[in-house]
Amino acid sequence: MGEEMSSKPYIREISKTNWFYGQPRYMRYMAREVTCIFIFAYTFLLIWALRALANGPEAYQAFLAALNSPLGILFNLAVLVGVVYHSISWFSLTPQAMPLQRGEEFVPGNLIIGAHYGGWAVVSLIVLFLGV
Amino acid sequence: MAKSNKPIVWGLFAAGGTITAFLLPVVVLLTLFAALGMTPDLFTYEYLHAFAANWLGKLVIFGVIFLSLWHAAHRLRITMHDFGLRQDLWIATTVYVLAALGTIMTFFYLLRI
Amino acid sequence: MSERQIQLEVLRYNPETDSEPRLQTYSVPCLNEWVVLDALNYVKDNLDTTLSYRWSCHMAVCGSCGMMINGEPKLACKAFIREYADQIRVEPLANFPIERDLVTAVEDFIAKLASVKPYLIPKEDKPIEAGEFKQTPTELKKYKQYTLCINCMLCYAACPQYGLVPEFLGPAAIALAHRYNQDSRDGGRDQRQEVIASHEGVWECSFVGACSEVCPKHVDPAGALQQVKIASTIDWYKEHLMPWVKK
Amino acid sequence: MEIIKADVAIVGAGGAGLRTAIALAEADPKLRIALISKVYPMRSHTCAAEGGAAGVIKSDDSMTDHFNDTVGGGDWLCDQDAVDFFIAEAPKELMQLEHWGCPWSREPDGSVAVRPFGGMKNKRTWYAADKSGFHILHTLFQTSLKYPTIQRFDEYFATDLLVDDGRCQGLTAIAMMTGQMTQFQAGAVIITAGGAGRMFPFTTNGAIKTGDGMALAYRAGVPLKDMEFVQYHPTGLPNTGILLTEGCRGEGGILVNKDGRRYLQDYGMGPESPIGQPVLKTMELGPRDRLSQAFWHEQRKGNTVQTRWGDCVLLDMRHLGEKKINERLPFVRDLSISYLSVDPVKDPVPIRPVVHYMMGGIHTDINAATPLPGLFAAGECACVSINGANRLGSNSLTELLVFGRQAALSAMAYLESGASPSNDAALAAQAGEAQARITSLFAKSGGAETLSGLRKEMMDLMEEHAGIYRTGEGLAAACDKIFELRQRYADIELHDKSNVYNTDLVQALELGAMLDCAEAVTVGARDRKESRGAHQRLDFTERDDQTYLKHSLAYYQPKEPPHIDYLDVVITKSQPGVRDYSGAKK
Ligand SMILES: Cc1cc2nc3c(=O)[nH]c(=O)nc-3n(C[C@H](O)[C@H](O)[C@H](O)COP(=O)(O)OP(=O)(O)OC[C@H]3O[C@@H](n4cnc5c(N)ncnc54)[C@H](O)[C@@H]3O)c2cc1C
Ligand code: SF4
Ligand code: F3S
Ligand code: FES
Repeated sequence: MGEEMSSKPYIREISKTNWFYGQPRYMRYMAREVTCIFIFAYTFLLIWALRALANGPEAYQAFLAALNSPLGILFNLAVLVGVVYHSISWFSLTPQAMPLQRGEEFVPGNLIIGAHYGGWAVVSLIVLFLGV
Repeated sequence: MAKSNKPIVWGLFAAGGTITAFLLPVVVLLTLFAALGMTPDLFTYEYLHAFAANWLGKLVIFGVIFLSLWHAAHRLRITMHDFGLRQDLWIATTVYVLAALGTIMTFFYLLRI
Repeated sequence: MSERQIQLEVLRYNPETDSEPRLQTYSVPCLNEWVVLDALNYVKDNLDTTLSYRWSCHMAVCGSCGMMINGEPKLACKAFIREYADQIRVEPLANFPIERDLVTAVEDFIAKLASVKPYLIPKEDKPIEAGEFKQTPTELKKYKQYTLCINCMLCYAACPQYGLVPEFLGPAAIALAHRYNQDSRDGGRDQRQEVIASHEGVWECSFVGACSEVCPKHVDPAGALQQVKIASTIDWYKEHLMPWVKK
Repeated sequence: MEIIKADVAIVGAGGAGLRTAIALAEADPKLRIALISKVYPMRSHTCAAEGGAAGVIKSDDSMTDHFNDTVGGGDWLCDQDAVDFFIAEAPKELMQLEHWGCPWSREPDGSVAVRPFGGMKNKRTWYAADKSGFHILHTLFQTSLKYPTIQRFDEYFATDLLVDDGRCQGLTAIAMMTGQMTQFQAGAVIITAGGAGRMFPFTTNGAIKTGDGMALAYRAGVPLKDMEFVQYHPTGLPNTGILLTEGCRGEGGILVNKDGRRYLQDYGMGPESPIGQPVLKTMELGPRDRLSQAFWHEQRKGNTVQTRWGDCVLLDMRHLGEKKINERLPFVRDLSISYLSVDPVKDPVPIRPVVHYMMGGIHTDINAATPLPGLFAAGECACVSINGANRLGSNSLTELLVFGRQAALSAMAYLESGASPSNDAALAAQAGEAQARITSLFAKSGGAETLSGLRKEMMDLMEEHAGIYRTGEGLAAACDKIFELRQRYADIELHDKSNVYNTDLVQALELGAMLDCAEAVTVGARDRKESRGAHQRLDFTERDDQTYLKHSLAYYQPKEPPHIDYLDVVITKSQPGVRDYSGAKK
């Protein structure tokens, strides 16, 4: 036993930029997080639509025309995938964030998730019904 | 310990997350139809204008856009961090300013309808 | 009893002789019902007495034996050989400095646990002679899950935010604060908020959820953290938008 | 060498050590308390305790019943004054834990719930599902964080006590993370270092339960008391020794042999109680010694079930149903499924007796004081003699609390009585010697013995000769052999010569402690020529109150086996009688 202090902890560095790469759990998380980019972009599309709407029928027609393009289609498709992934991941996390205790027992997570899916379907059908 | 400024936006983030999860997929589906040239009723000028002219309609539109914006902005702030961009103050300011701009624009356009 | 030859790759590091960790492989005859800890003990007893690691209970309750097994944070005493192929890699828990072989530095974690005031701060004073604080099974159930944490630190090893920002209080410590906050006998939430609602507290969490996925005791720290966020947000709004509402 | 000065040094941060530390900190906020432990507090083996802690609380129970159950359960080897004190303090301590936040299981009206336990006439075991020890330990640890005067030395391995002027004045310990020897100077030392079940190959005890604390005191001249009494728990998983709590039977689980017969009725514990409605103090709720002995007889008769892991009997809990099992015994279910691939909801679980608890330990009086001034002990490492020849399940967790606190109060009283100042030079010299012993371990090379080899020999001896049933011949052989192992131990070589977290060194020191304890067990058992409680001799099958209604005291001798002395048992109101678990009297 020497008298010198021999402890010298070794620190494993992790990359600040690609720590998630190749780890399925973290990749799923990042996929969920980047849905926000689609949502962000899409809200600006909606704002653009509002502006056109405020500027009168011609402006709005121009907006629709611009939308009706390969780029517009591609954009909407990409956003659709993003927002659906967002919905699924969001619903699957709610029981953890907002557990429900009924009497002694907690409502099983799957039931809460199921209820959300149900609500999602209803909302979507109503909008479709009103909108189409 | 340093107080965090995150709870200010977090409430909007959470509410926005929920609203977008329920609503956006179907709305995006509708604009996708529009992009494909099969503009659904909702996105025809007359229908949408009538909807936005009503104060309740305005409120709904404003709510959806406002919450989506702040939801996305806040999450973007975190995501930038996750990608290794550590200038949190700058990033936060940028995304929140963007969201604020969007909010103001939405407000004024709605007023003009 | 079936026996299987396992190649156990172990990350070794001796601060007195090594400048960085290295992998060493041991060939271990394992029974199928063994856990990885049994294989390590076999190495220690028969192949290499210099291998260092922590363990005690061998029944997944003392929380000593957390390590990365094939890259996943696990309790070595609850990682069954039967669930792995013939090659198993064992490394010290991620996100913690390595002191020696599989032994990591845990002072940081312990200090964080202590910082959240993880003890009952009673709502009302009551002498022992006056008997127990009444608590119904429903009230007990409300926080019970969060009492099950064995401080194994697997959640810290799984949480990337802790890895990226070492100041982050982390899942188990905040879940423990939440456990006391949710206890019907407790009135100390305000005192704990100071630490857990801070920037390095719950707000460093981005709900990756990995902590709950690896938790061997199903504590669900991720859930606890989101609930803390909701409560802290409500606090903020109450304080700033409705200052007349006294907490 | 670093010197740390404290008023009180505590060796061990399990249930007993933490309770002691809190009591000290509460009593006097100026006291400097050093809490030394070879593992982080919450890793201590108290965390493994499942069933619960006994204390009279309900109106249908009484102190007298708890007294009689404990003394009878201990086969009248308990000191009855200590038992009286223990029982009176028990409910207060458990209530104190409730006030500190322990998540005790509850009745619908919000009061704490109690469950039946083996050998107890009434329901009096407080429990927190089947993780009672875990919750007690964590509650204590978390509560201890409130007190800044409790200075913890986690992962410090205590090696020697410092004794000068006829008083214990501190100890030496190795800081495991740096390998450096540290000298603790303290006005009083309290040992709370836990049990020694690891002397046996098949045990419910964790790796850290190696009798270090017992050996510390023993080598400093303090006798070990009643070491021959080693408790087997009747229900361990056959492959790992993992315990299935007595709570399984308390909740209504039954034991059957290969023919499905509830064989306990054949060993004086009948008549059969209805399935799922356990009757206190009979059949499955008999005491542990009797149940383990019954297993041994069944095995002899060929009535056990053959499994891959040897002979077993079956613990059947199926009739309890999934809901009750999940609510009361979730950990048991998890353990059985994980480690044995048997789900108690669907199948009976094979089990067999397993070494569990040391009734014996450091000789202390009712105040938790040892004969050496300045040295106190509490918890499983101590023997205040409330457990006698056989501990009743759920008395031990309570014991930690009651005597942990008592040790603190006694140490304070001792400090206040004004001990004279220490002779620093003398202590330093002793610490130097302690360090030199360790250094010499490192220096040795070419030793013929391996740690694991010696350890295995010791364990095999203990299993074969110091198990449920013992013979004079076997014990004599074991005594000789263990003495020989002690000498061979001097020849071990450490392969790991490094300072940082050297577990090779730690295991070597632990083996030294276990050999000392093992010798005290075998010599004590050899010389006790009677059968009592957990000590059963095939050559002396009767209890002999004439000669052996006495505690044995083993005194350490460096070059010879221990010297055994005897001490009268304190009897106040209960004269030795027949231990009756037939349920006939009710
Ligand atoms: C599986 C199991 C289940 C049980 N169930 C029950 C039950 O239901 N009810 C009941 O009443 N009892 C039960 N018991 C018994 C009871 O749990 C133990 O007797 C009790 O927990 C011992 O506590 P302790 O504080 O004395 O020791 P421990 O909790 O074992 O702590 C010992 C401490 O000493 C320290 N230490 C040891 N050696 C050294 C050293 N050389 N240097 C520094 N520190 C050292 C350790 O680090 C540790 O902190 C059970 C026991 C087991 C094994
Ligand atoms: S929350 Fe779970 S993973 Fe984290 S320390 Fe506690 S038991 Fe371990
Ligand atoms: S993994 Fe980390 S980011 Fe939050 S949800 Fe768990 S603490
Ligand atoms: S050894 Fe205790 S948790 Fe694995």
